[in-house]
Amino acid sequence: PAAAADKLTVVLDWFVNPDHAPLVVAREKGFFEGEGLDVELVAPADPNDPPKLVAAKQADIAVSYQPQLHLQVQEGLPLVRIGTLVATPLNSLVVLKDGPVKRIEDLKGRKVGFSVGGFEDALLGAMLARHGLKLDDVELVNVNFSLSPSVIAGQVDGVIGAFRNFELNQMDLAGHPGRAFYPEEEGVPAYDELIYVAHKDGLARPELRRFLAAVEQATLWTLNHPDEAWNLFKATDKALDDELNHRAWNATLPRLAHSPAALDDGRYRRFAVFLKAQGLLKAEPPVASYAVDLLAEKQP
Amino acid sequence: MGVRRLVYDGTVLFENMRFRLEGALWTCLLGPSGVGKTSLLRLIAGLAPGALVVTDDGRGLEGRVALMAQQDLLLPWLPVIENVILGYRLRGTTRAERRRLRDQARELLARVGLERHAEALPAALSGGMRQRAALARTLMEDRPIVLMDEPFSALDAITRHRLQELAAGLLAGRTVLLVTHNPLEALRLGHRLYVLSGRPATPRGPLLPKGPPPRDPADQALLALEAELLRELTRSAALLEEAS
Amino acid sequence: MGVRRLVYDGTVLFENMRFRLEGALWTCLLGPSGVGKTSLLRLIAGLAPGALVVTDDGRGLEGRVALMAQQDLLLPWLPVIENVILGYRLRGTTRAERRRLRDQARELLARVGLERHAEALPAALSGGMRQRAALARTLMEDRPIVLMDEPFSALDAITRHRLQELAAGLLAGRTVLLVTHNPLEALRLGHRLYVLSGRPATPRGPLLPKGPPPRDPADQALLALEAELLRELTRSAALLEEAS
Amino acid sequence: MSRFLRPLVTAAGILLAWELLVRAAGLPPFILPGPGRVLTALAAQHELILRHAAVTLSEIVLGILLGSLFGAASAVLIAASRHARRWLMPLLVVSQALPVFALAPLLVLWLGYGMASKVAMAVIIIFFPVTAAFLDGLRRTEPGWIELARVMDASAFAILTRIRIPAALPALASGLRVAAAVAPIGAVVGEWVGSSAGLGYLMLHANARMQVDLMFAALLVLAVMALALWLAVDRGARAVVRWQPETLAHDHQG
Amino acid sequence: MSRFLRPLVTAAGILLAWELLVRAAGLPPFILPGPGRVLTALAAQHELILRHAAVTLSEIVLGILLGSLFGAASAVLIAASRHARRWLMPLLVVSQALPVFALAPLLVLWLGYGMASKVAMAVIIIFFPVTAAFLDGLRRTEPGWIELARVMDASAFAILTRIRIPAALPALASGLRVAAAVAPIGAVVGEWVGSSAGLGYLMLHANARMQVDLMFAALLVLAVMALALWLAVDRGARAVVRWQPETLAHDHQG
Ligand SMILES: Nc1ncnc2c1ncn2[C@@H]1O[C@H](COP(=O)(O)OP(=O)(O)OP(=O)(O)O)[C@@H](O)[C@H]1O
Ligand SMILES: Nc1ncnc2c1ncn2[C@@H]1O[C@H](COP(=O)(O)OP(=O)(O)OP(=O)(O)O)[C@@H](O)[C@H]1O
Ligand SMILES: [Mg+2]
Ligand SMILES: [Mg+2]
Repeated sequence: PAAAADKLTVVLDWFVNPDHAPLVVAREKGFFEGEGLDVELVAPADPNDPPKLVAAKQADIAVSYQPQLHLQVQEGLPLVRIGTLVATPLNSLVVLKDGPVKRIEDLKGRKVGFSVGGFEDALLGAMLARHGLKLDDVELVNVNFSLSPSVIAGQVDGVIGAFRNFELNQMDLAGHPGRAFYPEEEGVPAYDELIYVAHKDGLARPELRRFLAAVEQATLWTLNHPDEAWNLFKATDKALDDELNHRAWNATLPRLAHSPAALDDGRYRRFAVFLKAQGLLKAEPPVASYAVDLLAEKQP
Repeated sequence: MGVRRLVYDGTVLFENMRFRLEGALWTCLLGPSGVGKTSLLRLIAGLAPGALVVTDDGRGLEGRVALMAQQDLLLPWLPVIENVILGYRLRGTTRAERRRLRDQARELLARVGLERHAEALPAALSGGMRQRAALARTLMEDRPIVLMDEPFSALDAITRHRLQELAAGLLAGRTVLLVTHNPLEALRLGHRLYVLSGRPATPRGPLLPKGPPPRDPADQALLALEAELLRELTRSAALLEEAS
Repeated sequence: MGVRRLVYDGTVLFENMRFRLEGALWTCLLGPSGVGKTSLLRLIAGLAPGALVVTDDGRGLEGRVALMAQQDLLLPWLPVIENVILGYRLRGTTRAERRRLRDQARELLARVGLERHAEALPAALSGGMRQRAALARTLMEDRPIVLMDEPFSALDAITRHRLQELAAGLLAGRTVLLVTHNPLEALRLGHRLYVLSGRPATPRGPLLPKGPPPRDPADQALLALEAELLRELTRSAALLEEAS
Repeated sequence: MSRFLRPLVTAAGILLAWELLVRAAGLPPFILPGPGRVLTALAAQHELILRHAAVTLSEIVLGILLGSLFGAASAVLIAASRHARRWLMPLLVVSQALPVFALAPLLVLWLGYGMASKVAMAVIIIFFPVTAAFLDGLRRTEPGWIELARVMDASAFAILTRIRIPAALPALASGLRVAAAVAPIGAVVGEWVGSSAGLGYLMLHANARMQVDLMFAALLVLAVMALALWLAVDRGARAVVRWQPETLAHDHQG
Repeated sequence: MSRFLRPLVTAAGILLAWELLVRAAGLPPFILPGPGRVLTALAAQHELILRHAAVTLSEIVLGILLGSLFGAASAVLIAASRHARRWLMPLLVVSQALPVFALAPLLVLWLGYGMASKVAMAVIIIFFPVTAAFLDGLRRTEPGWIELARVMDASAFAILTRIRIPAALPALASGLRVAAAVAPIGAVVGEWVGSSAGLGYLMLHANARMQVDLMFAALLVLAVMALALWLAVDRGARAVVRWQPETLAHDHQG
């Protein structure tokens, strides 16, 4: 009965999109209800707000990015990763398939667009270093609102920060297929693109565990019934019902964390080391202080 | 009252000048254009600094002065009648009182020949009509001390004559300072006539026409005084000439 | 000229009215406040629609009229002297020509007694001084047809007398329409005197004072005319009364 | 030309100019689609767009109401007291320099995710032109009127409310015109504070998904709202200050 | 109090109020850091901030110059011709409703990633208050002056340039004040069009990296710039229209 359900506010990283499949499905299929949760999904326009809001106890859970988590923790935000939504990087360096850039080396002296995310320079720097280039061998331009248009229109030769499940399909549909270079293949340690973070002080709350359980159910159900899930998903907002979202949906499913609560702390340590090497982190706090597997500990 | 000094960009208008308004009498102030009549009026009204105004009863002038400036200063967004009761609107009145005041104002407007324009906006009035509205506003104030700067200048001979009577009647027994350019007007209405002259300016006079105002300008005695007044004015004009 | 009709919110000011300005003569227009003098002036100047102005030589009035309105209309951001040559500034002049014009203007200002205020802004002038500046601006225009609406109303007797002379001199031989409230002024300066009366208004007259202006008001013949003029004005005022 | 036909002709003319621009500059549709494509998208998605438009419209209306109110009030306050002028004015000026992403978390923290925080953001954008214009009007009251009022023993308050403020209404009106013009963008920016509805949201979303036609369809609707609002305020303002003479002949006609 | 001490005292007062607000509301530093933290960040990173500030400052100055120019010009154009009024005005109004992300690609396409596109965006934001205020001023010329000029056979052009425009300068001034206040945000928004320098960019970047102290340090600098600019324009404007009487006693003093 929803009346007795515990209220839970989840701030997404951005407007609802196929990345959020498990959350939407869990809500639509009633998995949250089943766990006695009344979950409200809030969609901000600025991906930087959700962690702040959780840290300020304005929301219970935020969808954020692993790389940002490291920085947030360093800046003193009382946040802890409690689960994973998308278990691979989505971020990638994209160029025109039939453009002049065939290999990363070809970027030398060219323009690379990015949309301020905070650590594009770090990613790109690592990828370039792999091929004997330095950051100042390329010209970085902030193209904010128009990643794919700027590369399609040839205003830049490549963009970093493009999501492989979206921008690639987007360019395909626009008739200008792109080629992606994947950070994890170019010297950047693999990381979780999308994670769930909660406030340090609230970790004992049982709602969080029930939330993760519901999300896991939803993920598996989605994997088992992809088309049903898609119909369910697109029905929630007419704006979502188009070719691009459908393709993105299919491109995203395999990347969903099949075991959302599970924590691979090696992955977090490695990435912390990487960020430190890039000069973005001053220290490497113990992973346990900012990432946990709530379901691992035995229930109190 | 006394003025320490009033200086406008370099020109000293008044210096240690004293000027007395006799209570309950009409004082008329004449003088060549630009000599300082309006400035003196403003000093008395407390609109320009530098004047020391002393009253016989020792009380201040607040709440006792009505001023009719050289410009009509009608508020363009208020109908004539509201402009007439402006003083009361500004000081605040009850709705009932205001209704009473409007009737009073309408009567006054009738007497200055504007009854049919009570509801018109000032923009719809002719120059003389605006001046009459301003006069009505001043009389409406019903103050013991009344300062008027050329209140009839935009009126034709007949209307002016009628309004002079009106003012003389309503303001009988008040302390009035009337700035005017018209010697006959001064002789007709004033008890004490001064000519402001020189730079720094001093009021010369007073001339004291006989008999109670309003007087008949045709009167011989007055004509004599008029000649004197004109002489005085000519001298004063000449003085101002050489001063500038 | 002829006016088909001029209506201001319901009141018919003029209806099929004809009025002729004799060339090279001063026509004076009197009449009670609010009868329509200014409106008539504006009609002639082409500032209000409804008038049909015909000239003897058949040419239009463009470029031949100078107007002095009831308000001085000095531009507050221009020094007096620039206000005086405003017409030329608006029509465009070479820098050299402008220098010449300024000298001319300065001379004119001297004659209206404002030489020392040539560089002052209008805000620094007294009412009468502003009017004199406006007069200088009008005379500066040097046009064959001159329309003046109470040009001397804010001036003291002496100054007014001097400026009447000045105007009479400078505008001798021009076609002048002078709206005035002062019968003596009309008698002193005008060749043809009309009294505007009634509603709709018609010009009554003309009275034709003898001799070349400026005349001496003391003259007996004039005094007779004055009496007549006053009678006419009284009638006209009465008419306007009952009209409203 | 009838005053009803007129705007239509103008609109048609502008659409035409738009089409020509797109063709002449050879703009790719993912940067600026022609009116044809946009109108098609509008027709296809109209109920989606209208649903979001309704939200934005209410934000706009609320924004301009509160904005004008707050703007006028602060102007009067500043005109009334030099302390207000000294302490409040700097804050108002600085408020115009704050970017949305710096304010958003604060607003959400204080006002939550609902309408309130969005409208607050819109108000911050809308009020300033009103304050500035009205304040200037309050400053420029004809001195003669003030002096007259002083001689009439009017209190400073009476002078403010019965002379300064009415005399400054034309200035207020011109402030309101600007406010009307910036209100739509104010609402859109407000929606960035966090919302899942409204044209601002729709456009941002469509833009990120390269549904450029949809984005411009939404923008077209927003533009129409902006124009309508501006015209309404313009008419209204003029009606209020009728006593203020206007001297541009063609302003009197539609 | 000396006119040099005054602003300092005000500034101190405002910083204090800020500190109190933060404490009273118990705001976490990652939402609104107190002045202490911000000033520390400012001190620590000053050359970084100043480098970006220089960029933004030049954008602001360019933006307000071009914006005022364009704004005044369009106002005059509209006042001069009813055609301009009919065709141009709607475009100007709509221009205020265009969100940056819709315009950005166009601007970049036409003007590239240089200064030009940012300044263009800033100008679009800055010019409108100038146009609106100046246009209203041009409309309200004292009719008597126009009539006098007509009788003097002044051309429409002469009336515009020698009477309407000078008479409307006070209105232009109040438009410029608003322009000065919105210029900084205009520059910041301009930087979203795509740049890798300037306070706007720095703030975005710091925000993304959760360096909230740095973000607010940059914001503080922006705010100071905004105030300085506004004061300068305010003084300047008043000097230009000296003939316009002001009747708020305390406006004459600093
Ligand atoms: N703009 C206007 N709107 C409405 N009525 C007007 C307007 N201007 C003048 N009137 C009316 O027209 C009549 C004549 O006005 P006009 O100014 O011509 O009078 P006048 O003879 O010049 O009076 P005065 O001697 O007082 O200047 C007046 O009754 C006035 O109310
Ligand atoms: N605001 C001002 N600034 C500078 N000078 C001024 C100002 N007001 C008046 N004056 C000067 O003071 C002198 C007297 O002005 P005032 O108005 O008192 O003359 P007036 O006697 O009233 O003249 P009029 O009969 O023409 O009204 C004039 O020479 C004028 O130039
Ligand atoms: Mg005077
Ligand atoms: Mg008149």
